[in-house]
Amino acid sequence: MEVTVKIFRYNPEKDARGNYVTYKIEAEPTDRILDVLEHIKGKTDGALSFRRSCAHGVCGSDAMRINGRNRLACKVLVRDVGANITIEPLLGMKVKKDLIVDMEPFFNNYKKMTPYLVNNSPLPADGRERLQSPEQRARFDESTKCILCAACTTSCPSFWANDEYFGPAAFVTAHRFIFDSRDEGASQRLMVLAETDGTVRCHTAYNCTDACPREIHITQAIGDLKMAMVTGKLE
Amino acid sequence: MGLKRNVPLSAALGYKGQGPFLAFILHRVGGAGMAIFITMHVLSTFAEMRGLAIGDALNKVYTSPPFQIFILFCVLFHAINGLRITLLDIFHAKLMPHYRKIIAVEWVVFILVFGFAAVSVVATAIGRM
Amino acid sequence: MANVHQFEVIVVGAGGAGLMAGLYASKSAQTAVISKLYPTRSHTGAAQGGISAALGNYEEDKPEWHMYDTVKGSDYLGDQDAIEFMCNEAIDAVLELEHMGLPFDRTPDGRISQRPFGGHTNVETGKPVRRAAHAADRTGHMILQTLYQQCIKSNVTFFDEYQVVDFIMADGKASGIVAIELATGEMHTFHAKSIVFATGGHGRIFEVTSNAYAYTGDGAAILYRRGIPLEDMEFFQFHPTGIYKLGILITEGVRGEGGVWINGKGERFMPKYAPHVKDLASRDVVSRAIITEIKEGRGVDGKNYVYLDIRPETVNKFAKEDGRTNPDGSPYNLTAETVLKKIPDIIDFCRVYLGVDPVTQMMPIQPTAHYTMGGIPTNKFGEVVVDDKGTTIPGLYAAGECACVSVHGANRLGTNSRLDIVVFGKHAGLKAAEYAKSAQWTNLPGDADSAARSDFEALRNGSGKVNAYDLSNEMKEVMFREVGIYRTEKDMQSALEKVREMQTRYKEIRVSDTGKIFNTELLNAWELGNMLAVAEVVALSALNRKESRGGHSREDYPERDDANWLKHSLVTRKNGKAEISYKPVVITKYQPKARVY
Amino acid sequence: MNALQTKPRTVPLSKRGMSFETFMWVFTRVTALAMYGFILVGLIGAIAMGALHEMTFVEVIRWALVSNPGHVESTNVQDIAPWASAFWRTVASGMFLTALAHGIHGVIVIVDDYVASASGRNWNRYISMAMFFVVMGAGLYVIWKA
Ligand SMILES: Cc1cc2nc3c(=O)[nH]c(=O)nc-3n(C[C@H](O)[C@H](O)[C@H](O)COP(=O)(O)OP(=O)(O)OC[C@H]3O[C@@H](n4cnc5c(N)ncnc54)[C@H](O)[C@@H]3O)c2cc1C
Ligand code: HEM
Ligand code: SF4
Ligand code: F3S
Ligand code: FES
Repeated sequence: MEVTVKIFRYNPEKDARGNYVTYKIEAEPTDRILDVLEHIKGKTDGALSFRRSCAHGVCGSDAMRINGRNRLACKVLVRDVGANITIEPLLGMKVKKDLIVDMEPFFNNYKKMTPYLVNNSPLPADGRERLQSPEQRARFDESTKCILCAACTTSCPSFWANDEYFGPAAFVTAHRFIFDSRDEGASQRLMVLAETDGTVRCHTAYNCTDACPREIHITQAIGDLKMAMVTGKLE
Repeated sequence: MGLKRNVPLSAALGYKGQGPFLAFILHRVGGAGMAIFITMHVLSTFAEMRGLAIGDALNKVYTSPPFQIFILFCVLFHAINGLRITLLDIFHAKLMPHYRKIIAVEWVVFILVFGFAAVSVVATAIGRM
Repeated sequence: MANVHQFEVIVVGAGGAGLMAGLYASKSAQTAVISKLYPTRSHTGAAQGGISAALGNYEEDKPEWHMYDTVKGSDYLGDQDAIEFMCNEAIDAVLELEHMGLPFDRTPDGRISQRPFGGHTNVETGKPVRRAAHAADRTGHMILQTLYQQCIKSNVTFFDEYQVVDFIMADGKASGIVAIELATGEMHTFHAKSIVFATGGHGRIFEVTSNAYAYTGDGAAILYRRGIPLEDMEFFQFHPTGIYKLGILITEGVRGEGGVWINGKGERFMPKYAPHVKDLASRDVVSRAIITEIKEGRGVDGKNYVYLDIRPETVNKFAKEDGRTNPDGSPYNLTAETVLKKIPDIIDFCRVYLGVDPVTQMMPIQPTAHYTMGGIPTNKFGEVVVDDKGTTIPGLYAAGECACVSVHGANRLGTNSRLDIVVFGKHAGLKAAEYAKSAQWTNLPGDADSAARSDFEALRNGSGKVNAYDLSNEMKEVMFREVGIYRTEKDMQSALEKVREMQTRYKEIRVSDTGKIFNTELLNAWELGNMLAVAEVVALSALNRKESRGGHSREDYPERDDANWLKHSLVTRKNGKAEISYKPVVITKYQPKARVY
Repeated sequence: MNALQTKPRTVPLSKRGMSFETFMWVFTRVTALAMYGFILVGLIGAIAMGALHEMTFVEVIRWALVSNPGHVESTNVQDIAPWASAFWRTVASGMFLTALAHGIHGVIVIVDDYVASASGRNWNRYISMAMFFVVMGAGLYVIWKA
């Protein structure tokens, strides 16, 4: 089928601002949007730039706005969006070139969450694993799925308003550790989450949950965090 | 180098969020609308009671049907949606997985109440004419 | 020469191997990790199944069994000293990951959960053993995240989105690397005492592949051009379970949970090929079985794919037939919930890309290019070894999929590469730091980046008669068809000639993007050069090896030939030409015997 | 097995992130429920006082929201006295103060969303607090003197 693809283009070395370029190409309904982009780059316009790596939705490289929503280009098929496709960079990040945005602030927010297991107690005497029941493990399973693609954070109206906001992806990371029964750093993370740019800036708009390619129930995870801050219970 | 990160309002409103995103926008419009209205309303009534004439002009605006419908929308949507938010926050573990259904219910309730109110405003307005 | 940096240890690549090396090297030496992708985008994150270690959390298991299975799996081409080392380190490696916070799935009594995986057995009974420690079907993702988190904790210095394009030697020692900063297009030179390559594999030289776009063999090609040999490049693993056409991997864990192979006639065909372990046979065996079924007309609808069936009713039916039991002895019984819980990501892939729900439908499957067994030759400390006498290049290390230790020999067992990257990444990092602490600084040549500069100039100034995208697709197609699962003299000869001819055409490429900032077209074109270099070595090594062994299956030489070919091949570039030499296989405990499952 | 039975994990109050923001988050929800309480009282009272015969739906809503005698002046209510009792003025004041605190804080939240600088956020608080007291004064005057 013939598809019309409208892509946001911005070349920092030439343009003062971005513009849209429309391409018409042949594509299979089962092609990924990423295949479409590769095709355009390979055949029509080599300068078109975007990030990608795994091509099947597990590395988090290619989050972008596809027909007005944040999606991974490698996880949306042409048949999911139809013959008119608009592709734009993520909102609320500096555009470096075409579909490539500046991810630094995003990773900085991630790093604010103490994103590693905190446990200063001695290891089990036999040197074996710290025990954890399947139920305790299940408690934070969802939030371990995050691939740091930034689809959620850049769909959040609070993040659009100001990028000091830690953003849902950072909260998912915090959730991953706070509810891990082996972790002892909950309190230090909760204190950070309680800052002005923390969880209070989440107004349950659910754009994040809707955008997450890993289907993490982000808003619910944020709810867990808010409740933990109020009640202190980490169950 | 790079483009600024600013998200213009048009781009923000153009984001294809789902029901909850719309609810968030309307909740904010409603809350801010009410806050402004209450402030104005209180101050103008106060001014009127203290013998200043500015209150009168404003009162005309308040009683005009379009404004009434607008402010009723703000109040009712904000109140009903606010209840939804509060309940979901408190019982989030149980309710959040069903957020789509809950919002659907919320719209039904809202349309009923607001419809009633709007009809009432219009009927009064016609009655006065 | 602007942009010169100095670090005692430079790690190239931030996948599992690179992060492990960086983490350990940084404990004692000043270290930087350079990666062309953000670390969390590395291909390690795609791995699904698990990481093997004889923890014995469900049933008895021993490192010796693990070693035996690995040796056997490698079709006796693996170096047994390295394999023994790895299998002994395995338990501590996995426990260390757990201590770092890796969220493994758990047994009811709170220990790390394990599942069976192709080729891993209880050597005494010959039955599959639960050896793969797993975290749902995203173990690789968890390893990558956990190691990255630990690097953040230890304040490791990262240069993200810097693509390494050249390796510098001085006085026969590693001296530095040249890298391009993607965001600016600037060339940077890094002066170092130790350099660890951990750039991953080159599976993108094949058309149907489970590998990431980034898998273009950069590390191997860079060193190869600088005269370092590549070992055992003919051995490339084709994974039996790729999603039809796309190549996306369905984890072997599906088979671990009891998934069954079904051909176009609706028959279970694996018992014919592997009467004991049946559907759980090792990868090369299953890949060949599938191709045989397809060739003999039993593919689905006459097409080149078969089904993998994880529907509980099928699984339970055959589990009953096979007398499969749970660890406590009760009959094995799979439920839809277990499927959903154990392989959520796979179910998601099938739904997104195929519109198929594995709980109620069979999955269309085709073998896909998957894993690079060969690579930069190293010993078990990650030191790069350039000949058959154990000569190393001071300061040069390699680990992970780009390296060939060789623990995988002719065929890698599932879950062993996770182990490989963790164990050898760690030791390469330790060795690199140790060496850096004792060694003197080399004199970095003043024009270190000139070669890289002229390479890139050439790509900008070619005649433009050839389109890089088309050339790349052509190479992939040729390699998959002619140097794929089943190989013949004629095909490989033809492939080799075509690849060489493509290397000439490659010089005609002209990159249309003239900018510097994120010029991905330029870098992709450069990567194509690497892939063509590696493809030539793969085709040449494969053509040269006149036997069938592990991942290398020749129709014209269907038997393994230990008399003539129990040796590693090395391809070295001398005066612009590829030359083959050999080195012996280290055999300690297990003498080669026929490999039956 | 014993090591598995971990103690319930609870973070003490001072260490769980009970900041001003968190507190106000709770406050917003508590006031939201409280306002429903006031509305309910207003509604029941209005019905008891015969609103169904004397007021339109919108007029009932207006009264329920803030049960200020001024809010029934333009209706068909015959006898304004019961509606203007001290009880109702107290209810109205309660509702008014709750709504005002909730609303002014809501405005602070909205502005904080967009203004990230420390000084901007401080100004936001000063101005909002000033507004709070001015409107509070005027509002109480209106409720009690009307
Ligand atoms: C789909 C899939 C499933 C798998 N499942 C399993 C499994 O279940 N069990 C198992 O044991 N193994 C599995 N494997 C294999 C295993 O994942 C890989 O072999 C292993 O992750 C390789 O790790 P690595 O650290 O060597 O490389 P990678 O993780 O790929 O890292 C390579 C790094 O090098 C960097 N790099 C590359 N080139 C350059 C350059 N020129 N300059 C700078 N940086 C560069 C990249 O940015 C990246 O950070 C699987 C592989 C795939 C593809
Ligand atoms: C029954 C009545 C009300 C209920 C149930 C209610 C509920 C809520 C809730 C739950 C919030 C928090 C939203 C969030 O955190 O995302 C909120 C915010 C807010 N409320 Fe109310 N509210 C009510 C009345 C009012 C009134 C009378 C005003 C005005 C004076 C008001 C002004 C605001 C404002 C300005 C916000 C901030 C909006 C935002 O952050 O987008 N509310 N309300
Ligand atoms: S939570 Fe989901 S959307 Fe957000 S970064 Fe992680 S994977 Fe992406
Ligand atoms: S979109 Fe933003 S407002 Fe909250 S629910 Fe998600 S973080
Ligand atoms: S390319 Fe990896 S997520 Fe899309």
